[in-house]
Amino acid sequence: MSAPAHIAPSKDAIANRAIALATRGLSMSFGSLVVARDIDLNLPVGARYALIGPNGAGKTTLINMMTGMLAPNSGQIFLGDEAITHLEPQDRVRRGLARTFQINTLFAGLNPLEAVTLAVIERRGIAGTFWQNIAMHREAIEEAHGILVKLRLGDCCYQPTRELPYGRQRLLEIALALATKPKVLLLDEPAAGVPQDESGDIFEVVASLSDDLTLLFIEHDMHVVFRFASHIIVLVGGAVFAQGTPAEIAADTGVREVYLGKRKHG
Amino acid sequence: MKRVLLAGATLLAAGLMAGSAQAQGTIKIGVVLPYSGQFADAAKQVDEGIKLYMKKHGDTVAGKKIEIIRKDSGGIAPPVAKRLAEELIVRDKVDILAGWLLTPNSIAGCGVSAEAKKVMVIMNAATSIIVDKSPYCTRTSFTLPMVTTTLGSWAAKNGIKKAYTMVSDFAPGHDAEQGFINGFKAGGGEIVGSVRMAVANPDFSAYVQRAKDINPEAIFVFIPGGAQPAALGKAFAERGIDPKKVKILGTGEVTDDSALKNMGDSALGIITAWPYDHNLKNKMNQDFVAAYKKEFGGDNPNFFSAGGYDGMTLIYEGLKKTKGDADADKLIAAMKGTKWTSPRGPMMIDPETRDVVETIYIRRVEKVGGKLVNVDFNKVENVKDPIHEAMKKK
Amino acid sequence: MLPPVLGVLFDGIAYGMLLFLLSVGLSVTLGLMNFVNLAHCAFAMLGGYVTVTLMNVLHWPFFATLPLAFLIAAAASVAFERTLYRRLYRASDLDQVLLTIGIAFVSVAVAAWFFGTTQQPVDMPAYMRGSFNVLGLNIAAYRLFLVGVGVAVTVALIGALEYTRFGAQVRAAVDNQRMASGLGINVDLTFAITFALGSGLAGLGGALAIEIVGLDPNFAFTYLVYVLIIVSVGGLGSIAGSFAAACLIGISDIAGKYYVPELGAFLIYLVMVVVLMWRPAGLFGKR
Amino acid sequence: MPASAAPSTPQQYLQSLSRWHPIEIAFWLATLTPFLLFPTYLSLASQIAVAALFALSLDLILGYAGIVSLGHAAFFGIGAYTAGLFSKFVWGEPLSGLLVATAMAALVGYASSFIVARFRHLTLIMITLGLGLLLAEAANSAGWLTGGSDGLQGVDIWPLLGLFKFDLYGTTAYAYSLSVLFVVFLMARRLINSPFGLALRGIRENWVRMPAIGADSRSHIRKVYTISAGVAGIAGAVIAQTTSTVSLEALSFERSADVLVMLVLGGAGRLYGGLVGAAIFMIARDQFSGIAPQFWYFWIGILLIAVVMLLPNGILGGLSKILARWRGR
Repeated sequence: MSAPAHIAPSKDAIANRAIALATRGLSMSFGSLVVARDIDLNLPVGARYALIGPNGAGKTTLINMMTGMLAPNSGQIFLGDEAITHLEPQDRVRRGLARTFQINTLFAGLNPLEAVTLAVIERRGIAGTFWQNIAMHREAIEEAHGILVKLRLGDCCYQPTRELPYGRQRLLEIALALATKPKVLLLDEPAAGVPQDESGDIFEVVASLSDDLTLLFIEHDMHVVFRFASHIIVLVGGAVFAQGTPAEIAADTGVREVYLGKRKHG
Repeated sequence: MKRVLLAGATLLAAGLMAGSAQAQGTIKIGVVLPYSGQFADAAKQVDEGIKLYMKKHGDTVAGKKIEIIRKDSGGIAPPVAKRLAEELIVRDKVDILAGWLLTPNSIAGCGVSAEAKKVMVIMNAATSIIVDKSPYCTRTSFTLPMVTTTLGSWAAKNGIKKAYTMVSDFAPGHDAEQGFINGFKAGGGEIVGSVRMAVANPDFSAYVQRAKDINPEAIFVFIPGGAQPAALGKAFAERGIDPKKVKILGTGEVTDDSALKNMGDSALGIITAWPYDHNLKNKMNQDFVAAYKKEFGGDNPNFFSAGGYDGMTLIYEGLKKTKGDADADKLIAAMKGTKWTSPRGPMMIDPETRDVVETIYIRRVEKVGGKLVNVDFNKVENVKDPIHEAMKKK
Repeated sequence: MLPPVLGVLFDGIAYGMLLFLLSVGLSVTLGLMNFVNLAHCAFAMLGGYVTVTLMNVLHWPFFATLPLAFLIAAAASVAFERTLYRRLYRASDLDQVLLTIGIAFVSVAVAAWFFGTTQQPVDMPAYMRGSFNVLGLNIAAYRLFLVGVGVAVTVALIGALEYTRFGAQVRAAVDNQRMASGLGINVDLTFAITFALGSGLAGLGGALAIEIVGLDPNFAFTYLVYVLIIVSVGGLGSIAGSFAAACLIGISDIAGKYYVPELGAFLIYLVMVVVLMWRPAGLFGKR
Repeated sequence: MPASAAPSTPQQYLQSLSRWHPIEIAFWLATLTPFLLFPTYLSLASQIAVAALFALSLDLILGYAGIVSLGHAAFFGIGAYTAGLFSKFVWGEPLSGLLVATAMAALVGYASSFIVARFRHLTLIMITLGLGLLLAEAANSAGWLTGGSDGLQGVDIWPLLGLFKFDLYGTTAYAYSLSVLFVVFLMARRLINSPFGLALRGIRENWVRMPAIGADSRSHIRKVYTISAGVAGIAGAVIAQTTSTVSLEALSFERSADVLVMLVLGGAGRLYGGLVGAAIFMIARDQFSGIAPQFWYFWIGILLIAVVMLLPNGILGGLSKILARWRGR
């Protein structure tokens, strides 16, 4: 299905803003299963994009391709003006493209302070220093602590990660990504598995992030999506089915039929 | 951790006390052998040689009580062997170091013998140079070149013109190969090919096939004792190399009792050179074999046991001459030139080199009374280590 | 007349089958159950001693002892599995290594205690000792027999593990214990049987190996490296992989010793390193 | 532990983690006791120190970065042969020999780290094993250099600092190995508490997450592998110098396997794990083989089985768990 999306991106909204992350013709398949079909996206600086679509639509795969954990069969990825299609994952992170994971991918034996400090020292390029005590690097430690406080993890930052409540672990996912000082942050279901009454807290944190940060998040809860997203991308069968403002998406009959009408996700 | 250390400490302290409670009239002999691991069987046989001698001749000589302290070096491990030798001297206060199955361990032991001024009796390790490493070191086994050079010249003298050699690719193999080639060429023989075989090698078929392709008149083999001789013998049989047609020449390990049992009739006709076999027909040996079998459950003694037995003979004879004085200078002086009769025949310690001088027997595997035995049909007397002989000439 | 290279191939495959029979059991336990059993060769050694004892003490014929070598090794392994191994199914690999090395140490000492440190003799029937000539090639009877057993074991195992209900149960139990027991699979029993199968095969391999490599108490360690090589080169849990790896290693070892004996000692390790660098999961590995 | 420390700032908290514990000080004081209490056990103590050093080097890669190696003896052997050859062909001064041996082992470690960093799990174990065995075979073949299976001849080590001869009692040997062990331990301790140490723990805890926080795990692994190889080389050099012997056994599979057993026995991933494991293994072996030279395998085996069953994650891992439970009550 290479037909144009039902709704063209509202050009005036993004025309005068620089593009933070873009993809061109991104395609990938596992054998006969097509997981990405000619995906073209433009994420302007500071945008809050939601990526929605039914299970198996290829949302996580798209994030994996953007961050370099999967290699697309064809197409290109740009971070700002730079083509990053063939960079290693860590090199993309260093250029400002960070992500979180749908399933907690944390350092179980480290405590949040150690984990976030690790991310900070990696960014600062001092992680190879083996002749100094880590406590010498006060700025890095205080930066890490600052991130934890901001994400409301300050009171449990000395507790081993594996002992933290699940909701706290989800926040730590975000804290680790923020410690890399990203320009673009890809959040893969940040509130996955969190009870509904707590998931609001996580998105409050997300919403409070700096305006310069470009966000793309995957989320199933439409209330959350409509509340926090400035733009929505609908992915179906590995292709962009529609994209636009929440109002435009809500009004779109195609989306309603194909996606919203059929599936109401809780 | 502390508690563990303390527990260890008490254990160790107990050991110390035992060590210092030394009777005046005792001579202690520290025996270092690889009692565990790959060479455990050989070590056991050397040890049984020691035990049998002491059983027969009592544990006192020249008015001194002989006490044996055994240490396990656990395979090839020179640092361990050296440490054990040091501990035997500083902690157990031994007067003589003995045992020594493996060359690298023996060389490490020699360092201790030289520094501590203690006589060291090598009961097996067969590399020529070992005895040069300490002025107090002597040997009652044999050296590989003694055996293989003798075999090489015997082969050349007895109508074999062309031979192929197969040896394990490690230092003793190289010594054996060189010894055979020296003896064989000196007698006018020609080497038509050589192969060095991987040391860790469960399957000989490829090497044997190579030898067979060349179809030599004779094949000389050297491999370490243990599992390999049987495997090699079987490979010969399997490839249809008949020792009656192609002469297979080797050292005694190849036709050791346990190897013969595994090879079966395919071993018939293999010719080996060796300083000892339980089949030797002298009265002393027959008594030795009978006593050994009685004592240790039916197996025949072999060259390991003979090395241990004669090592003890040398120690006893030396102590008799010094009247029980184990001072290294006196004892080694007494041991030099010592002659005695062993189950393997007349023996002597070369006064110049401190190395052993003995008879090398040429034997052929034959069936006697339904059993495979090494029947000696020729011998060379008073064989000295050819490497030391060559060094003397220089 | 056939060219000698065929003879080399045959000898290589026969040697490979020896390695295969020793290691296939580990492929089952390590590959399917994810249990690092470094005592594998201790069970092989047990099989060897069963055969030697039956032959030398009770004068059984060689072939009659083989089923017992399998059964006794399997039975002994179940005893260990029930008492020790099962407690470590979820422990770290390193703890499994420590336990099984400990068991191997004990087995060496116990074997030395009961059987002494000497090489154990086996008296093969005469027709197994010889060889016959096929168009100029020298085919050793025992090696032909080894190839036969190797192929039979491969076919039987692939059949049992991939095409039977038991095989499906094993795979289910390994993938997800909780779900498997939810489906009514007796996970405990399945694991015990799988383990017994792996160790029984080791026992059989040990019994068959004596004729070529001999048997002494150090057996539990001597062949461990070879066994690990076959399993890793073949790919974890793949019977066909182990078979292919054994052939590859056997042929390259024999061919190396025959054509370039200078490399004789290196080749087996070189082949392993090269294969693993090319295919890190092994020839037939999935992960 | 963290809660009880109650630090006022995050920096002070991290500082407190690397503070010396009284037990540590007691441990190092205890290592001096053999000089006074067991003067005839100094040779053994020296070899325990070397084994501890070797186990510490393996701990750096296995315990802290999760890289299991069954070929670590390669670097031990390179250190031993370099030190031996240096004394034979250059001079016998031990400290310079130690430095050269360390550099050589680290250099080879660096070269092989490019291979090692590409693999994980069983493949990694088998590749390290294969490379180790290849090196051992090469050393056997290169008899002209190494002396082959007879061992290297002509190793001649001068007195330490020109004053202290390596004597029969092992006094100099133990003083030397213990000092080297202590200095290397201090460096390892610093490394573990450094930013790099934190990155290594990150690799061990979650290999997948590391690239997502911008970390290049492979370059970390190359670095720690090089360091670990250098430390293994130090251990090999010390054994060569204190015993004046070098043989193929230094490169053997058994040595690689033994050090792994010692480390796991003591507790991998703990600075003292290798030290405690080496001490217990070697003392137990010495005592058991004193009782029954032929059957000490049995008792060592029982010891290993008992430790796994009673103290999972090694002696230190198990003890700390028991201690934590006891405190929690």
